[in-house]
Amino acid sequence: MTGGAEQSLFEAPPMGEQERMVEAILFASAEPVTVAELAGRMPHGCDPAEALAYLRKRYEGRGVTLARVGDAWAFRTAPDLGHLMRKETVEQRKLSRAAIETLAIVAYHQPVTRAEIEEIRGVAVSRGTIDQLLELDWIRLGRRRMTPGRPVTFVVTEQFLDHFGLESARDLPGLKELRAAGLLDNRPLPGSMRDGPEEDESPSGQSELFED
Amino acid sequence: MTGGAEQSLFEAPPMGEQERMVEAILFASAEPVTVAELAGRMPHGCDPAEALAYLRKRYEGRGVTLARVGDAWAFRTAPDLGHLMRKETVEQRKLSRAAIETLAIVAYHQPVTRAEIEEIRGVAVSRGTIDQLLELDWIRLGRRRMTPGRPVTFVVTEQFLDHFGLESARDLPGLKELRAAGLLDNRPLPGSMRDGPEEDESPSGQSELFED
Amino acid sequence: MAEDTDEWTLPERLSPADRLAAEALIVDVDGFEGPLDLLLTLGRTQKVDLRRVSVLQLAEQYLTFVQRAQALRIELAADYLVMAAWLAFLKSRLLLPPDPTDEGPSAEELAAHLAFQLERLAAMREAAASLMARDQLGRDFFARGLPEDVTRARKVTYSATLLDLMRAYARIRTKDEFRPFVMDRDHVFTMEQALDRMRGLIGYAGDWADLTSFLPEGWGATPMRRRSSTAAHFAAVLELVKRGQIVLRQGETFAPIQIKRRDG
Repeated sequence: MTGGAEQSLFEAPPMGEQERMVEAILFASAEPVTVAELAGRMPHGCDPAEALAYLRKRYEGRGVTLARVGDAWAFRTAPDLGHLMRKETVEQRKLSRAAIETLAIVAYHQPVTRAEIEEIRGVAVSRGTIDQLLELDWIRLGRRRMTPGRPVTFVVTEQFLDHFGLESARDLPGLKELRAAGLLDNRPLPGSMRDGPEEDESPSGQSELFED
Repeated sequence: MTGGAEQSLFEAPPMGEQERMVEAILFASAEPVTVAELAGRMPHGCDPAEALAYLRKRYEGRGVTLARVGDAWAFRTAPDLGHLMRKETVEQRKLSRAAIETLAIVAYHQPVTRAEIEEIRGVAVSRGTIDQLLELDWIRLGRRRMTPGRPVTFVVTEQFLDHFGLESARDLPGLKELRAAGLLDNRPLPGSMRDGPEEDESPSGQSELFED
Repeated sequence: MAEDTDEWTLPERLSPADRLAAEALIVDVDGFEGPLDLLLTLGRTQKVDLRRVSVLQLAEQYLTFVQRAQALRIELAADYLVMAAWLAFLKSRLLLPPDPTDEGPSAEELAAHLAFQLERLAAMREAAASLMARDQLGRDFFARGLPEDVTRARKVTYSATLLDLMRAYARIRTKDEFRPFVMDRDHVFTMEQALDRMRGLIGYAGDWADLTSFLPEGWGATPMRRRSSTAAHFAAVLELVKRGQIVLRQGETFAPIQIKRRDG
């Protein structure tokens, strides 16, 4: 390689390009970035401080601004628009096992009464579980069952379908389809092989414990 | 309150302001935000779609660009600057060849049943393949096919579009050519009754999705 | 079907190069994802547009492959053999003049469908490749690294995925099929049971008698039941000795254990 070619290799990109680079790095970084760090990530010969100055100017008065945090830089929402950001702070929590099981039963068996849910789960359903699902707007009351006592039934809501990306509750896969998708094999419970597809390779039940 | 006062209360902010608001909201979120959600968070009377059009123009060629993902929008760094972002690169889960092919078949043939995937690949879909794609949130359940057995179908998700930088499933590479060549047709084996009579009521292949 | 079997033994019209290729394929049999994948690879060796691939030639190549594999005693999965049978049938139909009384699709239609399947699979592979070659989120382009949470208007949302839901349902619905890890009582004789029995029986053990003769009826039939009842009764006997109700003796190691009521 000749000296001339090397020279051009190290020539810094035009300032417009450098500005784009700083913009992208600051945008994607999870933390404010220092000038030194910018220089380390940009091609040789760049001047991140100058690029930052241009970028800062460009974002003046926009919805986001370039803010200095200590000796580092980050994009921040313009202070006057903070009120738009309230929705961003939601705390995600995993649904409890009781709740997800109850929800699954409602989805697969709707309309379903509380007694039926308990029968399928084999355990009492706490008041709070149903309340939580009602509050989440994932289940709602359906028609009363025309049986003695006229118990209320539960069905899933539009919000439920929306959350789980379903077009209708009928689109939920059946047991066979769950099995075909490998969803029934993920719990290595003792004795769970009995009906599993790998029947042939695993002895069933615990009787073999006592066999010779 | 008089009609006039109400009028002024509901007067939308100027378009420049709306553009700033959309910019701030999209910058603050890592996930794509739908137009409906934008409208819900902006003052009454705003037109986020128009603001988005202006904003998109403004960011053309910048280090960060406005990307459309289905009905939603998100800021993303320009792909040509990916090399600067090595620090942010997330370890991609290695997908098996079977999973990649299955993903492509779902994308190009959606809504597609498991049996159709198997027919196209000429081999059974191994356990875990669909599971993996569901877990990545790249495919989800579509409507059940109205054929005997009412099999579940699979379609691709917004996350899929977002991940591969597609505005919609219509923008899949080579889609038009494949369709023109008849390679997306659901063509049954001659003489087989399998898909015969219900052909008329069931949309075959991805036609319904991509029909104009 | 006589013609079919003849077809298998017809001299192969394969060039030496094809033969070598077929042999290379055999070594590689595990690398194929089923017969269609193999056929696609074979079709590509014809170096023509897949739409103009010679299905007859393809069938021959495939059948040669299967024969070689069998000669080399390579275990082929059933679907490879099903495909071989179907291709042998198709080949015979392609070679013979069409039978006007024959119903159903013609050999040409079947051949065209096979060519279509190959072309479609090839197209999907290309589509998959161009999909994966696209710029990808988190690799080539990036989302906001520092999503902002400006005001702490704490709102708890509960999340669950469809997969969680389906797994939960699968868990419930297969619960009945699980057997909790408990002893199978049908084949277990407990010490309490043995003690109850022995209490009633020791009255008759005035003389030395083998412990095995006290085992309940029907418990000597299977090894499992025999072992369980023997162990239970032995433990029960030890308990009775401890209480001073019986005495027990054994001539030597592994000799039968004998018991007798303790008089007085």
